Amino acid sequence: MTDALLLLVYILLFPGFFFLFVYALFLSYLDRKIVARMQSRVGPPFYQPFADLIKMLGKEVIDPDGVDRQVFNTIPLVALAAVMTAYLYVPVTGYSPLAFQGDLVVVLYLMAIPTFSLFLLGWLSRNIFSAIGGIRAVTQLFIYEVPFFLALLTPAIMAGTWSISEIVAWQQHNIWLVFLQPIGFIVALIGLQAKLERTPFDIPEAETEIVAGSWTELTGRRLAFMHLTTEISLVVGSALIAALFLGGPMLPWALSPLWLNGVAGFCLFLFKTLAVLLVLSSIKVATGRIRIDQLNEIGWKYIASAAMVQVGIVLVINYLRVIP
Amino acid sequence: MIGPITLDFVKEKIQDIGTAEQVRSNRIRITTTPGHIRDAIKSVQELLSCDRLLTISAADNGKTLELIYHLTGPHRMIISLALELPRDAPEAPTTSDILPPSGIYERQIHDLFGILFQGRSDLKKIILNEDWPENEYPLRKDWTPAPDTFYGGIKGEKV
Amino acid sequence: MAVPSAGVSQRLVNWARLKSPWVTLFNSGGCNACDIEVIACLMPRFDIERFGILVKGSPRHADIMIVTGHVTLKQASRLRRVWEQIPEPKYVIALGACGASGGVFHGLYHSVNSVDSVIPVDAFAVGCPPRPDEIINAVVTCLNLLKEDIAHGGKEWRQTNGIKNIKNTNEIREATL
Amino acid sequence: MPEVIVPIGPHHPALKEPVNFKVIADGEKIIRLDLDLSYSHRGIEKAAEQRDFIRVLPLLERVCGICSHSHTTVFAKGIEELMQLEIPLRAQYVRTIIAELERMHSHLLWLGVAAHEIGFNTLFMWTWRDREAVQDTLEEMSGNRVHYGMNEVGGVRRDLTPEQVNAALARLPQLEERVKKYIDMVNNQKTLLVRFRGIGKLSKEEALKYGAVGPTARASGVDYDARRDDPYLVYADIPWNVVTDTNGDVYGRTRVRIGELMESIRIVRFCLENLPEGQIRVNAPKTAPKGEILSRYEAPRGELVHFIRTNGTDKVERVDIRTPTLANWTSVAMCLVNQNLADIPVIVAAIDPCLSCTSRIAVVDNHTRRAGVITLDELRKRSRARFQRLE
Repeated sequence: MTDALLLLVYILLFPGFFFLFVYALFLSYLDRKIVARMQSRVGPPFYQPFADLIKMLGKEVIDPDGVDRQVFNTIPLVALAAVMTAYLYVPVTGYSPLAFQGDLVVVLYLMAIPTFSLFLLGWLSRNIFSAIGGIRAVTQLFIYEVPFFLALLTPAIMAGTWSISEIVAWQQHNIWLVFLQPIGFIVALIGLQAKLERTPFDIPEAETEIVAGSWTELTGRRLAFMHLTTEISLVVGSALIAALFLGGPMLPWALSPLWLNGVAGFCLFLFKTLAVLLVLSSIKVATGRIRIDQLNEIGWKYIASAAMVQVGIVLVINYLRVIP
Repeated sequence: MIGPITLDFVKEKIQDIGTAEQVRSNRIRITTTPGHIRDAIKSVQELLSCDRLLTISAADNGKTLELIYHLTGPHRMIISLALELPRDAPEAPTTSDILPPSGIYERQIHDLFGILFQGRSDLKKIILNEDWPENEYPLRKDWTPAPDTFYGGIKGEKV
Repeated sequence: MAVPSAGVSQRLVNWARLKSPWVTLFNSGGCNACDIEVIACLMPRFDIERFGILVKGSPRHADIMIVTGHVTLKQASRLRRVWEQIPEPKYVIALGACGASGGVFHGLYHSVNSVDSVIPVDAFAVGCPPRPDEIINAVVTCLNLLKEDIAHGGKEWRQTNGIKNIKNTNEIREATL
Repeated sequence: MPEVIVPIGPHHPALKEPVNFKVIADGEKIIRLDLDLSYSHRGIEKAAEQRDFIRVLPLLERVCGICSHSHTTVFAKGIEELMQLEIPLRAQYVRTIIAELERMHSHLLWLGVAAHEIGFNTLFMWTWRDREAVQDTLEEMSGNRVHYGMNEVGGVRRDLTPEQVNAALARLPQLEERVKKYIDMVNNQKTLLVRFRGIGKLSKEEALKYGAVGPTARASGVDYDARRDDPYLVYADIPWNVVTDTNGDVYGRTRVRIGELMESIRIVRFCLENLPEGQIRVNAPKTAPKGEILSRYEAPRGELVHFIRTNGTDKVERVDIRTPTLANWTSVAMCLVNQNLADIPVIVAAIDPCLSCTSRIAVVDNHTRRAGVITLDELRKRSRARFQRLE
C-alpha cells in the first residue's frame, strides 16, 4: 500500500510531473538567459516562461479554416503526454522505480513523438508554411535519428543492459561512459540539438524562411502545450545524456543513511543537466542555421559514420573485454 | 575600350539616328524618335561601349510624354537618348530584349504613365494595386483622382 | 468576461497577460524607419526581452500588433486580414506620425492615410520615427490599457466613455464581409 | 506537381520596404522571379510635383528610412546645380560625414540582417549593438536617429560643434576594432561560410548585363562607384578607395560591405579632422530655372539616380527616382535561377533590398497552374523523393 502511495507521489509530485513542469520552465528560462547574456543582453526575468505559458493558455483558440478540430486539439496533448511519460523512465534521484529492461528504447521512441506531432500539425494546418515546416521536421528526423539512436545505444551495448537505470549503475561501478565513448557523446549532443530543433538545426521553424513552420497556425492552448512539450523534451534529453554518458544521478560510492543517496543523486541530476544545457545553449549562440541539404550531407557523411565508428569501437572493447 | 567620348565623336557615330547636344560635362543628350530607339541603343552599346543602363526616366511635359534612356559605360560619360510620344497613343518599342534591366522600368512606366511598350506581353501591374482602375495613369499631369472611383483599399468605407 | 472579483485562475491569467506581451510587426507601406527602430528595440541597448516582450513572426502567436507607417491602398485589406488572425485579447499600436494621420504622406493618391481608418488602434506612438524607448512606452501604455480593460471587464467601456477612439470591432468585421 | 505558394515573410522582422515577389519554381529549383512593388507605393513622385523645394525635402527623406540622407542629398545637389548655386565647403563636408555615417549604419544593419536570415542571431545582436554607436553619433549631430533632416537646398541646417566632432572621433577606434572582428568572423566562421559561399553567384558579365549596382556589382568585380565616377560633395578631394571583390556571391557581397565599412570609417575620420571653417549654407533662390538634370549618388545599397526637371517655378516639374534596389532586382532574378528555395532569403537579403514586412515570396510551380495546398499523397511523394535523394 505504502509502495503504491510512494509510487504515486513519485509520479505526480516529486520527482514526477510537478517537479518536471517547474524544472522544464526553469531550464527554458535559463536557456533564454544564457543566450541573452552571451548576446550581451539582459534577458528575461525568471518567471517569464511561466507567464508565457499561462498567457498562451488564456488566449483565444482559433481553428484554421477546414481543420479537424478534434485532431488539432489532440495532437499537442499526445506530444506532451509522450515526453512526460518518457521522463518517468529517466533516473532522477538514483534509480527510476519504473525501470525495466528496454526502457531506453521506449524513451527514444517516445521522444520521437513530438516531431511526428509537429509534422501532423503542419500538414493539418492547411498553411503552406506549416506544411513545409512539417516536411522539413520529418526530413530532419530521418537524418538525425539514426546517429542519435546509435549514439545512445552504444552505452547500452557497453553496459550490456537496455535499462537506463542499470546503465547508470554500471557507470557507478566502472567509469563514466563519456571517457570511453567521447565520439558517441558528441554525436548524442548534436543529435539532441537537432531533435530539439535548436540552431543550427532549427530548419523546421526557420523564422526568416517559413515564419514559424508547423507552429504557425497554433494558438492558445495548443501553442502552450507544444511549447511545454519542447521545454520538457529539453529536460528529458539533457537528463538522458547525463544518465547515459555522465554517470547520471549516482555518486561513485554509497552514502548512509540511504536517503542521503537520493539527495546527492538529485543534486547531481541538477548539476549535470545544467551542464548539458550550457553546452547546448553555447552551440545555439555560436552558430547560424544550416540548410536542410547541408544538414543531410553532414548528417549522413560525418555524424552517422561517427556513430557507426563508435559502435564498432564499443564492440571491439566488449570483445576484447578491456573492461570487465 | 574607346578613348574619351566627346560630342563630336558621338555626333559622328549617331548622325543618322538623332541630334546630340552636350548638356553637362559628363552627359550628352541625343534626341531621337520611337522608331529609332532600338537602333540607337544598339549603336550606343556597340559604338560608344555603353554597357549599363542607369535608368529610364519618363516625364509628362504637358503636350507629349517623354522617355529618356540613360546609359553609361567604362568611359563614365552618360548618353541620354530622349524621345517624345504623343499623349493619345503613347507607344514605344520594348528594349527589354537588348537591355535586360529595362524590363522592370518599362512595367513601372506603363503603370504610371500608360506608355505601351510594343513587344511586351507581361506588362501587368507592378507598382499600382490590383484594384486600380484601368486607363488611369497617376503621374500624368492632367490626372486627379475621380471622386466616385474606387481605387483600392477597403470597399464600403470612404476614407 | 472577467469581473473584478475573479477567481485565482483568472487573476493568474490576467497577471500573465501583463507580463508576456508578444508583438508582431506589420509594415503597412511606410518608409521602414519605424521598422528598424522596432528591431533596434530587440538589440542589446534596449533589449525588450527583459520585459518579456518577444517579436513573433506569426500573427497567430501575437498579443499586440505594431503597425508601422501609413496604409497604402494595397496594404489596407492585408492589414485587416492579419489583424483578424490575431487571437483575442489583442491590441494595436500605430507607430509614428504616419500611423496616426498619414504624416508626410497624408492625402497621396495611393494611401488611405491612417491606421485607425482600417483597424481599431489602442495606442499611438509619436515621432518620425519614434525612438525605441517611445516604442517600449507605447507597449507599456497598451498594457496599462489592458489592466483597465480587465478592471472594466472588456474593451467596450472605452467606446461609451469616449476615452480612446475605438471603433466597435464587430462593426468593422461586418464591413469587411 | 501542384502549385505551391510560399509567401515567405509576412511580418518579416528582418527585411524592410514592402515588395512582393513570386518565385516560379520547378520542384525545389527556382526558374524565375516575379515582382510586385505596389505594397509600398505611395505616390511620392506625384506629391513631389505639388510641393515647393522646402517642403519636398522632408517628403523625399521619407522615401526610405535607411537611406534617408541619400535621397535628400541627391535631390538638393541636383537642384543646386540647376540653380548654379555653389554651396559652402563646410556644408559639403557635413553632408559627406552624414552620408558616410549613414553608409556605416546601413552596412552594419545589413550584416545583422544577413546573419539573421541564416538564423545566426548572435551576430545579428552584436552588429546592431555596434550600430548604436553610429546611431548615437548621428543623433548627436542631427537630433534624430533615423530621419536626420540635415539637408536643405543651399547647404545643411545644423552645424557641427567641436564637442560633437570630438565625441564622434572618440567612437571611431572602438568601432574600427569591432569591424575588424567582423572581417575575421566572416572569413572564418563556419556556418557563415557554409551559407554564404557560392550562393547567388553573379559573374562580372552578368552583373553588367543585368544592371546590378552598388555592392552587388562591386562584389562581382564591376568597378563602378558613383562617388568616383561622377564625383559629388568632397569625394574627389579626400583619400578613399573603391572596394571590389571577385567572388560574386553572397560571401563577396559581405566582404565588399565590410570593406566599405572600413573605408567609411576612414572617410568620416578624415572629414571630421579636416572640417573647414565657414558658412554652412547660402541663401537659395525660391525658384529654379527651367532645366533638367540627372543627379547620381552612391547610396549604401548602390547608385541612386534622381532625374529632376524644373520649369522656372518653385516646384519641380518631374522627379523620377530610381532606387538601387529596383536596379538590382533584375540581377537578383537572374542569380536566383537554379538555386535552392532555402537560399532565397539570404540571396534576396544580399542585395540589401528595401522590402517590407508583408508577404513577399510566392512559389508558383511551373508545370500546373493549379493553386492549392499540398495533399497528403503529394507530401508523401515529396518526402519519399527527398528521402530517396538522401540515400
